[in-house]
Amino acid sequence: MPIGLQAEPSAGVAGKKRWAMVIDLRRCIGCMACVAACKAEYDVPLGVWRTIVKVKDTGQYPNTKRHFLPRLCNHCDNPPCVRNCPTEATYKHEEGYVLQRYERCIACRTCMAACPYNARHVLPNSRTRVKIGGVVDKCTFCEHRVSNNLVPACVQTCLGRSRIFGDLNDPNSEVHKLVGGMPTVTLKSEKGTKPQVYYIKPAQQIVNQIYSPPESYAAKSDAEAFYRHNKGRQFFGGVL
Amino acid sequence: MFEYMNFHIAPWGWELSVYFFLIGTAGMAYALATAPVMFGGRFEALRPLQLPGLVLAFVIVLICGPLLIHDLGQPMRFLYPILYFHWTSPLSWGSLFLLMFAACVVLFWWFDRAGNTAPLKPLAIIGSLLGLSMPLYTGNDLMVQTTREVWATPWIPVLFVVLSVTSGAAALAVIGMIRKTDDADASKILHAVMLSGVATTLFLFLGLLLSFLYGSEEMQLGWHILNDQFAMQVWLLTLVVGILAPLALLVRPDIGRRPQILAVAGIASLIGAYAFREVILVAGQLPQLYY
Amino acid sequence: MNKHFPVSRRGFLKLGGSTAAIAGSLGATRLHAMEQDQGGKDFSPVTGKERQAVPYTCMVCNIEDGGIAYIEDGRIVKLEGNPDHPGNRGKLCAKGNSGFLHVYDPDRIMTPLLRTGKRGESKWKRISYDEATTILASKLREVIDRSIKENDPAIRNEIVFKWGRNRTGGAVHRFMHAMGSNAMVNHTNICESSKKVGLEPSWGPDIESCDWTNTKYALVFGANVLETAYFHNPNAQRLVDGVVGNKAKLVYFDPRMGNTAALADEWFAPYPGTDGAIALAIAQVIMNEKLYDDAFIRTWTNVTPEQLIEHLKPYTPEFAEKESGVPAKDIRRIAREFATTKPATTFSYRGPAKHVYGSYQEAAIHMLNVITGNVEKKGGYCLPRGMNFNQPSPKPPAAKVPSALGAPPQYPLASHAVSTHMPYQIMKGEEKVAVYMTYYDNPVYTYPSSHVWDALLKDEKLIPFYCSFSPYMSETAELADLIIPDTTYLERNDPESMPSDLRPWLGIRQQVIKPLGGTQEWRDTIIQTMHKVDPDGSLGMKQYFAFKNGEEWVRAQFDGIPGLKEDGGYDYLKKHGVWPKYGSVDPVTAKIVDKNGEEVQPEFGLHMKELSAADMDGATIADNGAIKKGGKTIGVRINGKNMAGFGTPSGKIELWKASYVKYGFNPLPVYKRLASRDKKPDELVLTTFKVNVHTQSRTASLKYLAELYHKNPAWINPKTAAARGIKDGDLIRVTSSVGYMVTRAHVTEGIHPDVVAISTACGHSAYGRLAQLKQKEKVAEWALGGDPDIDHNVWWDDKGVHPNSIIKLAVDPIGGSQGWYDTVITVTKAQAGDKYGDVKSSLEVSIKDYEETLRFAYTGDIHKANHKEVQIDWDHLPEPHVGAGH
Amino acid sequence: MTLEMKKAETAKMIEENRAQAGIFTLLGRTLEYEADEAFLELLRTTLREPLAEAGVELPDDLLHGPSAEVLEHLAVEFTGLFVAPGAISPYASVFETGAMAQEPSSRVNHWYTEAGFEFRRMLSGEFPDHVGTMLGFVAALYSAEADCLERGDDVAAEETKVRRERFLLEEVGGWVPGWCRIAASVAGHPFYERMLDLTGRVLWEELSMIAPPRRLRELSDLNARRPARLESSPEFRKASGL
Repeated sequence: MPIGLQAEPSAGVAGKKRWAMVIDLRRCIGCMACVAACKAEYDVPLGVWRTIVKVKDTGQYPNTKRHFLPRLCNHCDNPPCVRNCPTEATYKHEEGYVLQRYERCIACRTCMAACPYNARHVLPNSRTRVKIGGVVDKCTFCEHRVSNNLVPACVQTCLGRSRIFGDLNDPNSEVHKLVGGMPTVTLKSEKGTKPQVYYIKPAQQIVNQIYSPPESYAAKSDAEAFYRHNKGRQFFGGVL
Repeated sequence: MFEYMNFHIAPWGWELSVYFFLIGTAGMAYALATAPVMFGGRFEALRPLQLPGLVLAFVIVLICGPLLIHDLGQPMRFLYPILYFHWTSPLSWGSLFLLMFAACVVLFWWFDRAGNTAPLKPLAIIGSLLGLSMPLYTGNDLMVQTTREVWATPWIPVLFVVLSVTSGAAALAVIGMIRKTDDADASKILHAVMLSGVATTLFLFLGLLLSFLYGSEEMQLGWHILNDQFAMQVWLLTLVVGILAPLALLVRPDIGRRPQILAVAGIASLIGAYAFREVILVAGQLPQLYY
Repeated sequence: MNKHFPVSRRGFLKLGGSTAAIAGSLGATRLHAMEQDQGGKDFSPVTGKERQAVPYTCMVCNIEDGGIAYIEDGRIVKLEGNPDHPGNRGKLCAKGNSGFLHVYDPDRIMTPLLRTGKRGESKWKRISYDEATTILASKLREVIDRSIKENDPAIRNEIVFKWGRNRTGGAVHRFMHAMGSNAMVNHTNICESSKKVGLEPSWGPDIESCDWTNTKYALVFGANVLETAYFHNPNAQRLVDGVVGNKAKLVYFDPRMGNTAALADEWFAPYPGTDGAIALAIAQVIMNEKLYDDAFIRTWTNVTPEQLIEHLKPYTPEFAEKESGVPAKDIRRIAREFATTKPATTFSYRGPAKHVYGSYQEAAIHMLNVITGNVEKKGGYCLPRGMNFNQPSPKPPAAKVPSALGAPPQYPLASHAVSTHMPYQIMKGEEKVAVYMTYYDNPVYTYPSSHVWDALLKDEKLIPFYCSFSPYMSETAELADLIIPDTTYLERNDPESMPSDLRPWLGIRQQVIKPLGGTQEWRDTIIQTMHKVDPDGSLGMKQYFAFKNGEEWVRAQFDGIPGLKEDGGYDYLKKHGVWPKYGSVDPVTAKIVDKNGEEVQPEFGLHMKELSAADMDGATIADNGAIKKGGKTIGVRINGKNMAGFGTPSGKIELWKASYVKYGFNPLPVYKRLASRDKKPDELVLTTFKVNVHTQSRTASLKYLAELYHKNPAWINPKTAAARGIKDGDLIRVTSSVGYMVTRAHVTEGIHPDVVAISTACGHSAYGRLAQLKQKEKVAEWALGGDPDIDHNVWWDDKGVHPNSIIKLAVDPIGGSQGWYDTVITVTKAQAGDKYGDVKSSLEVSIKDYEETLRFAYTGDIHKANHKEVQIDWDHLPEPHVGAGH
Repeated sequence: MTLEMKKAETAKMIEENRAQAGIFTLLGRTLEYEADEAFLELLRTTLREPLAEAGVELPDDLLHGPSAEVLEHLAVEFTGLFVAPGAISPYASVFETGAMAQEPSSRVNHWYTEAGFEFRRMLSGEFPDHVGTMLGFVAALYSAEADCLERGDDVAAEETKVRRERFLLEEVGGWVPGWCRIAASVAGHPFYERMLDLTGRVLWEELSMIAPPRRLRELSDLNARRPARLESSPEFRKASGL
């Protein structure tokens, strides 16, 4: 067992659950329903995201292409964020979720620094409905829904049925069949995180493109506005 | 739809680089200040710097505590890392060590004032070890982030320790000059420490440069970002001011041991030590900012 | 060893080993994994408590998806798709997911407001619903009284009702007909009317319903199915199923690269307004190469293949290439693929239709399905399926005098009217308005040359009284004299049906929560108003509104639906949201399956359904086989069988349209080169587009959507930009004949070099603080009464610039569509003094545009010049008369 | 204490409570609804001087204009200030959560029902957590206290007093004075500007009397608050998936 985790990696361990998501990129149409559903589900404030769909255009007219890459916490089987947390506020659940105990979090942001996926954020104090703020938050794989036998909200609303969720250890589950039967990739698996969000199947070059900094003015000016807005706020790391 | 609709902040900002710098300085200042008690002999020359060293360490601890607490999103929970101690987190250890280090500083000063010399030596040893662990753990804080390649190298704690060694000596040198407690032997010690520290830093800088240039894509991107947005911090403040200038000043012992020169070199190396940490902190975070 | 089964254990193991390897390919078993449920229940992430679920029908856009609202402590906290709904199969789009934010928005209008200052000055006095309906009723009564006194029923048409979105199940018509007015102005000609007019005379209904899931080849023209278009959510789901699941090929035509282009196997960017040329060339190849379905054409259409071959002669792929820029060899290849891959279908939407002569383009695309025999086939191009619901009896008779307002007689074929002409008709004194009412309508933002509407509504002589039913302070509602706020769509009652699936459904919109703060739904307002217009019933109007409230009205409507009552009637719908329940959605395949996991198949071949004896009772059969009853065609006799046929006079698909030729239009689909095709080399064509996270005007105030998309720089090709010295992000001036706007350039490889595209989603000057980013400007005034999230966390600082007021009015003389994509512009770097967001447009030029576009109508002088090929008696075209065709 | 003294004391308290009830009724009435004929008449006559003494000089147009015109004008100002979209929302719920009719609204309503009152709206779009209604509630509690004292029911009087003070501290004190300040700063008509200013002052006076200095400082901070602060909620634990 990797040290510092509260639960052992459960992928492939018989008798244990291992929730996982498969994202079929052929089916993602960039409709952003998942983003809106997630924001509504958790009253996620503006400026932070539990899930998002990255968009990138490549090629030259008329051979232009557009690519989507939905992103969320990978609920790693070997999560680097968990080991580093000084208060065990973030922990690994038996069934594979990586979760956050808000009542313990001190928002030191070590977990954010540890996460190679930018899957974590500090919740602002100004929120609409839910009175949790000033702590680190992240995607929970909709633990409260999944434990009630529902799929996560983003999966529920996914128009293209691009997001598929289930127990990877159950040989009859759709995710198990897809991971076993389709060419899939995980993001930054070379970091040793054992991510549990599987993608069918982007070309490596597309993945790289999507990670690149914004190039268009439209995106860059948004980035500038974002960092301008955050400047001088607590937790702002001083970029731009 | 445009290509980006979401953005991230870099989690750690100036508060952390200031803290890393200050606490490292404090740790080594303590070690040097208590060296006469610990080793005696020729370190006795540092005796006049004992009180200034302790005060410096104490002041820094007083600054760092609130700074760290302010940096938290939940400042009222600053004791949680100790209450909910997580042994694999350098931060938990760091919080514990920081508290113990602060205690050593206060106790040492207390017993020394009270004339009770018996506990001084153990306090000097423990406190110096804890002081040393300050830069070590701040370095570990970065090193254990295995997914950030710029940070995930054992060089980082070593570098931070070396930087602290220089900074501690430099700070004492500056104080010594201001308080005119200059003493040839003390200067000799400080000079030796600083010279070896800065020289090592140069090698570490070059090593880091190489690993940036020859490293993974992320390392190279980090280097690119540094040169793009932080060129002044890298080349001017870290290399020229922080390393080359003190090296030039210190390289000839006869000149380098002059208190003024020592102090100027000290100030320069302090600037460098801060800039170097900031550079590392930034370079480690930004390559993945748009990931 | 067992003597009966002499196989060793070794043998078993060997068998096991080999079967393990092929277990996957042995086929399905009845055992399925216990997968997680897709939805239908919801729990609070904070408390873990289960939330109360109430089904409803969405109305953020026009697709009317089924949803479930989740309620916590009496407040709506979340929306989700209704898993029993065959249309959207349990899923909502980004807009649908965000719709609940409308309800508690403090910028919502919660009480009737009476204007006190000048129009548009934003001075209001709040009044009660009672006072408000009294005022409205007295204004209505004045007109009715005048009509009675002068014994002129035409005066009643001065009561005008305009809507942008009318999902009332006929309530608006009931209201207006009860008062004797026919002056109902819709919005369809800014939407898709030429598509409807291309289709209706051809085969009856105004839209196709493609069986995307089962198709093998989809040819899509200017319909960004995966982002917007009609049936965005249901169609997008099915298109993905077809393309990914069924390995269908998707070929897409659009001058701009949207998300549909991203999924398409092939994307072509034709010159705007040339889709028809491409479709005709494809048809030409299919006909010439004998790839057509001979039997289907001869049996089911009113033309012969020979006729078509002759007609299509000029439309060679080379000709289409010259017009559209799409290579002839690709057109040929696509034609062959389309004709030989079965089943196949086309889909088209605003791209081809929103041009002058858009109806021809739509008819040309429709024809492709007919000549290849893909109509009403599984995986093909099907008739839409919906359910009818009537207004409860007694029903008011239709008003006597037709109104020409927004439906000018010069457009007899435009069965969905020409609402863009309304302000000009009034300004020119052709039509009179006494009471003007609007419902879900924001023309000051959404119409071409929108400044004209602003001018119209500000003129108290032209519009003496204006009552808006908007719950939001839109650009248009701001100009009202009286606002009687409706509720949001989650607090009202309506019956719904939309052909979003091949299985027809009936849905309910119900009050998920009681209307917030004692507001009342529009139906209640109408009931109250009518009781005041006709308090003693002496005008004979009150009887049609003898409902206690809106809910009772809708219940009465549902009671009249055959078959529903047996299943539980209105209460069934209140509980389940949609009827009937065909089965449940299989979580893996998304097919609607029965208890045994078998797909519940939709019915195909509706046109071949045989008529019953009861249907045939009293029917006569015409020479062409049309079966007529009560003056209407109810079917067609083919090979001795009485079949349902298509909704045309002959019961067959009428590729040759008698109605067109009557007014001098070509009865067969043709391509007409547009003025925008002949632009000067330095000019460009301006097109607009919707995005997947916004509707036309109502969603800019929803924070989740605004965060995703909040600014609309002009898309421009890098080559085009470079030729003008424009770099990505530069401030540019976009100038049309109407005026100019100053915006920014979005230099992108995703657009045709001759085209500039600007989204209509952004650039509000009203609609609450978020749409205008007001909370960033006037903190003191807007800080209080704001969502802390909106007040503090809005990070973007650009709300976009709206393009509509520089877009020229130009309508299709056939279908009446606004030619949204026909405006010729020049683009330059901004001039000194230009500020981002500057917009200037001229009323005079717009009035000239109106006169100009009338010249294209069948009564105008350009019409004949453009239709020299039509052989009719040009001197004796029918006289225009009001109400013809509408 | 002699019986006489006690009686005099009680009489004084009754008088004071009635006076306070009057002030809060006036403030609540001003903010809750548009002025009507009767209210205007009162302003011009009985209330004119006392208001002036309290620092509210009634503007000339209000005092001397034709009453129909004045009322129309005030109604427009009222709507623009408190009702129309973009106005200063007078609801606790909007102030706290940015949305109408959320939890604060139910919470305030609970206070009313507990004290034996029922909220009934006169126009649509009204919620129990309206500033004016809340001030009206304070007024009602004052007069209820006076009634109890008159009856000689000291226990009930004390209960009512405690309820009033708690209500003021828990529901009103944390935001209404600050709200009054901002609303006054954007009020178009001097009448509303001055009345809002008066409301703020009266409330603060009231709060200073019942709140200990520390609590008062807290309230002062709360009224200056931006951004809205979140308090940790007991639901924290559940939300973390445990």
